Amino acid sequence: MTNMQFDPFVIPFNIGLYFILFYVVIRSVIWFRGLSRPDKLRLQRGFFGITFIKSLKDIFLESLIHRKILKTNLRLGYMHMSLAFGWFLLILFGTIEADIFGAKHLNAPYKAIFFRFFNPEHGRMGFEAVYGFLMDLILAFILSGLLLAILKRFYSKVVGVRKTTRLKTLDRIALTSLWLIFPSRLLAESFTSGAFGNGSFMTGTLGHWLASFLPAQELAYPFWWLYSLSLGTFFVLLPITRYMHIPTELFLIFMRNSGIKTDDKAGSYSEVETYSCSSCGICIDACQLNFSAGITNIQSAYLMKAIRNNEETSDIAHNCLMCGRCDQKCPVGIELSPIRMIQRRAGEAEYDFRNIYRGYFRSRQSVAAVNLNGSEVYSFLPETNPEKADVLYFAGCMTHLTPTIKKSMVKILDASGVNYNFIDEQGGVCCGRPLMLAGQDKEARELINYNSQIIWKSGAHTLVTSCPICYKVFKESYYLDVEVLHHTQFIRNLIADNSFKMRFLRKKVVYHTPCDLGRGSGVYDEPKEVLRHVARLEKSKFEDENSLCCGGSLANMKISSQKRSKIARDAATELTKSNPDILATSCPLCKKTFSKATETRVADISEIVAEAIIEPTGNNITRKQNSLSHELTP
Amino acid sequence: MNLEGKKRIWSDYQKEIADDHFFYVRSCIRQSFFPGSEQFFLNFMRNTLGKDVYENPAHTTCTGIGYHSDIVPSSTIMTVIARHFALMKESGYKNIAISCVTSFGLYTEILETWKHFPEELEKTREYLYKATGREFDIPENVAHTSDIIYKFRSEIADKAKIFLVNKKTGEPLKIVEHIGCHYAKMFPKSGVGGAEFPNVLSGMAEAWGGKVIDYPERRHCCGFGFRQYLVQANRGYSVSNTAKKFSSMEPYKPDMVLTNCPGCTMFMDKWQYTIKEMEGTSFGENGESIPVLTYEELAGLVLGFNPWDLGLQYHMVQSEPLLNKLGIDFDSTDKYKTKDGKQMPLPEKLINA
Amino acid sequence: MNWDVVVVGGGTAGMEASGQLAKAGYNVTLFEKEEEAGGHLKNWYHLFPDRRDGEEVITYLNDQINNDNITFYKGSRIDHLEKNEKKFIIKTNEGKEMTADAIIIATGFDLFRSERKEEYGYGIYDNVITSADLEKRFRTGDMKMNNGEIPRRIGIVHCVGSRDEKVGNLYCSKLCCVTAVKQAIEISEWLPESKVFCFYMDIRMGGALYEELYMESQEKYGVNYIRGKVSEVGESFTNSLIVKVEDTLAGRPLKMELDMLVLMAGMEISEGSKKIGKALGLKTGENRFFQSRDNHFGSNLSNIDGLFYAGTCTAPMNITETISHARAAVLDVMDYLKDGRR
Amino acid sequence: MGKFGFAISKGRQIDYEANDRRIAEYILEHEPSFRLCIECGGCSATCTTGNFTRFSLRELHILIKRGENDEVRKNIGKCMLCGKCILVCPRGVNTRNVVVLARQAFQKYDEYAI
Repeated sequence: MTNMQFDPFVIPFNIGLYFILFYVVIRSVIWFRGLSRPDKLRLQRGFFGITFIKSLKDIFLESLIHRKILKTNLRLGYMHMSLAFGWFLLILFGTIEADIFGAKHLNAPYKAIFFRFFNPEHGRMGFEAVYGFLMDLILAFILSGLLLAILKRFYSKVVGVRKTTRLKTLDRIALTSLWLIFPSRLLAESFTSGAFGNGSFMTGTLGHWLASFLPAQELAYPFWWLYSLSLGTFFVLLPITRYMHIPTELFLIFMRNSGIKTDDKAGSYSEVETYSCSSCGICIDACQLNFSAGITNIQSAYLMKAIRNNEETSDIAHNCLMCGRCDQKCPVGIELSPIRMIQRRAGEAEYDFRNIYRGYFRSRQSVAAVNLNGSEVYSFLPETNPEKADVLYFAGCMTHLTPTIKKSMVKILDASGVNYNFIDEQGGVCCGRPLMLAGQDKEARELINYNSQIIWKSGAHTLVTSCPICYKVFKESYYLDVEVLHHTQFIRNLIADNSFKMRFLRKKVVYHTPCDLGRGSGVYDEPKEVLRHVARLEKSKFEDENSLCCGGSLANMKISSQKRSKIARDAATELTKSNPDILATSCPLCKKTFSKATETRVADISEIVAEAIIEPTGNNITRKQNSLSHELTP
Repeated sequence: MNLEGKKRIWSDYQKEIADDHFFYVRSCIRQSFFPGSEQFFLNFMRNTLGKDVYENPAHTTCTGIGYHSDIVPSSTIMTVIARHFALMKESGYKNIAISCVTSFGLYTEILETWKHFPEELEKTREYLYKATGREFDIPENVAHTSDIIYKFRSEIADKAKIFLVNKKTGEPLKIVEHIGCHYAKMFPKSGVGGAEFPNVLSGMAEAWGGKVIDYPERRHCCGFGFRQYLVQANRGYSVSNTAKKFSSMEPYKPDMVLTNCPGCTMFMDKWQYTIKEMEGTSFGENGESIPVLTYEELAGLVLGFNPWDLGLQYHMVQSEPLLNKLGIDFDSTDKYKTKDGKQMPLPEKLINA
Repeated sequence: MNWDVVVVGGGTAGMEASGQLAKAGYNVTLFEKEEEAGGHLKNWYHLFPDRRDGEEVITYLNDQINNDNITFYKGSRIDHLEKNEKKFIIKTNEGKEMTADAIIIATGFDLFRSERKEEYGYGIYDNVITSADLEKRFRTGDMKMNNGEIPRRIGIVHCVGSRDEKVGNLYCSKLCCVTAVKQAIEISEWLPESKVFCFYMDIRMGGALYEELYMESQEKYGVNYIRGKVSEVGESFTNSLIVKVEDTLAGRPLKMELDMLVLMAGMEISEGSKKIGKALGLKTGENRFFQSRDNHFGSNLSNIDGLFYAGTCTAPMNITETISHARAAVLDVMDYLKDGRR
Repeated sequence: MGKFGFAISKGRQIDYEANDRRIAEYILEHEPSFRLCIECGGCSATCTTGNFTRFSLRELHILIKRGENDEVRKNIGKCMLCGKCILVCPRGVNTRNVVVLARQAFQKYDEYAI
């Protein structure tokens, strides 16, 4: 038959394809221009040299193979892989096929996509047949994934996801068209094959069978139309649906590999991240608010969606424990918590970060409070002159509600013989993180100023805190030239240069990693090291990155006390499955939250250590102030 | 507002008021600021009702103001009051008629004290004797002069020349009655109708055809408050209380305020001027202020006395609007003339005139 | 054994006591001044804390006294009562005369007459009612104001006639707080659109499940609680009620307009009790209720042998306590009359 | 002042009718546990800010409910949101959210937002 190389049915596909290509180019330009200058440079550098290779590798592994999803959930991974990788292969080999076997070489894309329509006689025997077999194989691969996807929609357990994301109408249309693409291709090719009596193991067999009782010749054409239409629709809808994540993720990988990080304010990078979310739902599974508290509409996937649709996000943004479990698990590697923080900051007064920074270092010693935007909320705070000391101990607000930790730390510090100063013994000023978590950075800055001044004046070289919340903010948002340690790290060091003797307690201990210390600040090993010194440390199902949140988190503004307790009870039950003697933690808030959620004794590491310390004879207290008063503290 | 309920309460607080032979003690404030009132009382009791009301020239202030501003100790004031009783005994009277509510409050308070602490009574007898050689008896009947006018309110109604009715509209006059705090708030039993819903003034107003209005701050103090007004810097508290009272009665559009206490008359009258000066607010209808009258002055008007003989012109808030409503014809030219027709200097600022 | 026991007062305590005595085989004569037994309980719509219908308890009590050993005299008052060494001699207003071996006084309480708190204007202002009036309204379901409109804002004043030196009652009537909470909830159910404000000095939620009810009233019904004793009530230009109170927790005086005010009338020993007490010279305590011989193990014993107390003539009690107290009185009677000894 | 040598003093009375309670309603709508406060003062006792200056969440809570917003506007910002109050509250009131919501409410309704 005549080999005419065009047919109207390819128009929808072409429109779609060129539209999306055009769109992606424009969008990427906008995104690039939206980057801050340093980020622009980073990205440019990222395009050359080793990072580029790495990015390609990542794109192959993550965007096509979906390695991370495969790791966490095989079936879900397979689904994504078959669709993404399969389609990629189909296009790749399709193009090659068209270029090799086509009438002329280097064809317009549609000729590859609709190869069989334009070359119905192709693929009867020999290498052509083998190639046809390969193409059928790929199609089958995709269809298998598609089957899973469809099942997931109607019965999400199939792929092992508890919750599946809810869709908006456009998403639905896009989804349907996506679903239609491959079946319609299958049928189109099958009918064509049936009509021409060729085709490989799938298209051929199916086509043959269909032709046996259907007019294949007539039926092929409409299915080619359908195939082209569904492709076209899908492409056109892509930008306004969640499927935008497919092209966007490529940018994300490049940007990330070039070393760009999420900023405090919304920007290109956070936007790219937001659009890279495929709503796979892994974050929903990871979220304790979902599986303990039954709050199912605030998880990161929904936040991303709300941002994409310019919906009101404040309620979603503030209803989160900020435990960071989803960050850890996100297969696309989106910095979910930082993005949530951006949403929390939204609506709060703008402020200039950098001039505060200078404000600190211009006059470090003549400590004049840096006044932000002219307004001071905490002007009532008194001028203080702390005693000079080498080590500062900052218990933190929460620790004042768990006096045992306070007392234990004082005992440890005394035993260690370091020259220290308990700066907030009479109750200090909040570290500022709670305000930051509420999005009120400006106010937080004032407290950070105030505390920094105390720390500078004391001339100490080390700052020890008992509260991971404080620890995180001291590390990240204070401009200090002192070494900031959580007390677990401090104790680890003390043990290392055996500052005091300890007896081994015959106790079975399970350690709960506090969110802000673990995922939040990457301190995983020191606490456990300390525990191994004094007790028998047991593993739980939730270690390190996978550790649970106690539910007490200050980050959640919205959650009710009942739901907090529910999360605490569930977490405690998991952690105490092995009936340990002690459920150890290293956060006063975790301790307080767990204490009322379990029968097992809950203790902070400092308490356990203090218990194990063998009092040196002739206790040498070098502590400067209140060397006795701490004995009197409750 | 349920009248039956009020009547039930009033029936619980019917006080014994003597019928004749009164020993009259004056009020420092009233005799100097509203002289017409006491004059009317004596005149009315003696000449109209032919009662025996005796005034002893030797009688003095009760020192109440000194007492309430912490200058006069209680033993002193007890002795002063004992002296009045002595004068009464000497002139052969057993019923005391007290013109001032502050005094009345003190008399009742002291008598109550003596009842509960007889030793105080004995001490007082001793002090008085040592100081003056006088002796005294506890009076048989203690009445405020408003009690007495209340007692004879129907007699006045019988002789009434005009009734408290707005001549133009024919509506009864809207009257705010304000009872001095010391009249019954300390000892409800000592007041006609008790402390919460006193009847002494409302009784008169209604007997003479007026309509008493009940407004939220009815019980509130007039703003007098000894310490508050004696110290200039504190007067703001005093005025603010008066303002509170008036702004609460304002929506009811009262035609006048009727009082039985020198302090209340004085401050509800004069502070209206002060408030007008300071904040430009006046509480009566169409920019006027509300006339404040003593029960004697009102009784006088009802009996058809000349307003200027009753001394209404000596108020800060002038009564012309009220007089017009009542359809009393008065001659503005002899408003400030002496008895023998000499023209007195005219006051600078007059409200309502 | 055929002892005659007379029970004076056909309220909760009297009925329960008679019932128990009759079951034990004594000949009981029960006197009730009104035409119907049941006492104050008759007027109560729902009971706290479970808000069961008062009728149910009345029904139980009626079954109790529906017993052949009980002779029940309605509408008869005790005119004369004396004890000559062993027996009590009783004369009633209908001229009935009889003797008894033991007597149970269950003459109960009267509600504080709220008129006595003049400043609240009960009987003077429209729409100032008492807790008892409100219970009647619940029965009829008529929650309207005098002008036929629905009250949008309702105030509840705790401690009316209790804990108040000015009316000579220093004691706490104990039940008003929880009654207030219960009624606040019921008002909110009748009138979901309206707001309820409780003015209290202390919230005393002593009984089982009281605190839970209190919390429920806040959580489910949004009842507002203002700590402060209402000092006076006035009427506004628009005839709404104006209450003055110090919001003691804000440390500021507060003025508020209300459509309706409910006074939580306290409990006082009943007139009937007083009369009998005078006649027999029964000891009364500072609170003017009958003084038991011992607060801990003799709360049913009077200062006269053979005469026992049951229920609220000795102190404010709720239904549960009253019934237990009545049963305890019966035990004391049995003990007093056991094996012929008196 | 002027010629009289004194000024008419402002009353301290809370006028429930005159006051604007939208702030309270906003908070109640978004944080129902706000209703559960029984004014025990636990929050104020443990308060980090209260340690340095006159700041009582308990009192502010009342003032919000009465519509005395000026006081609240002046003071609510002093809170450091440290969250100790949540841990001591016997009625499980989500105190921190109350503070945050108050700020929001002021920004929403108030011309002099904090």
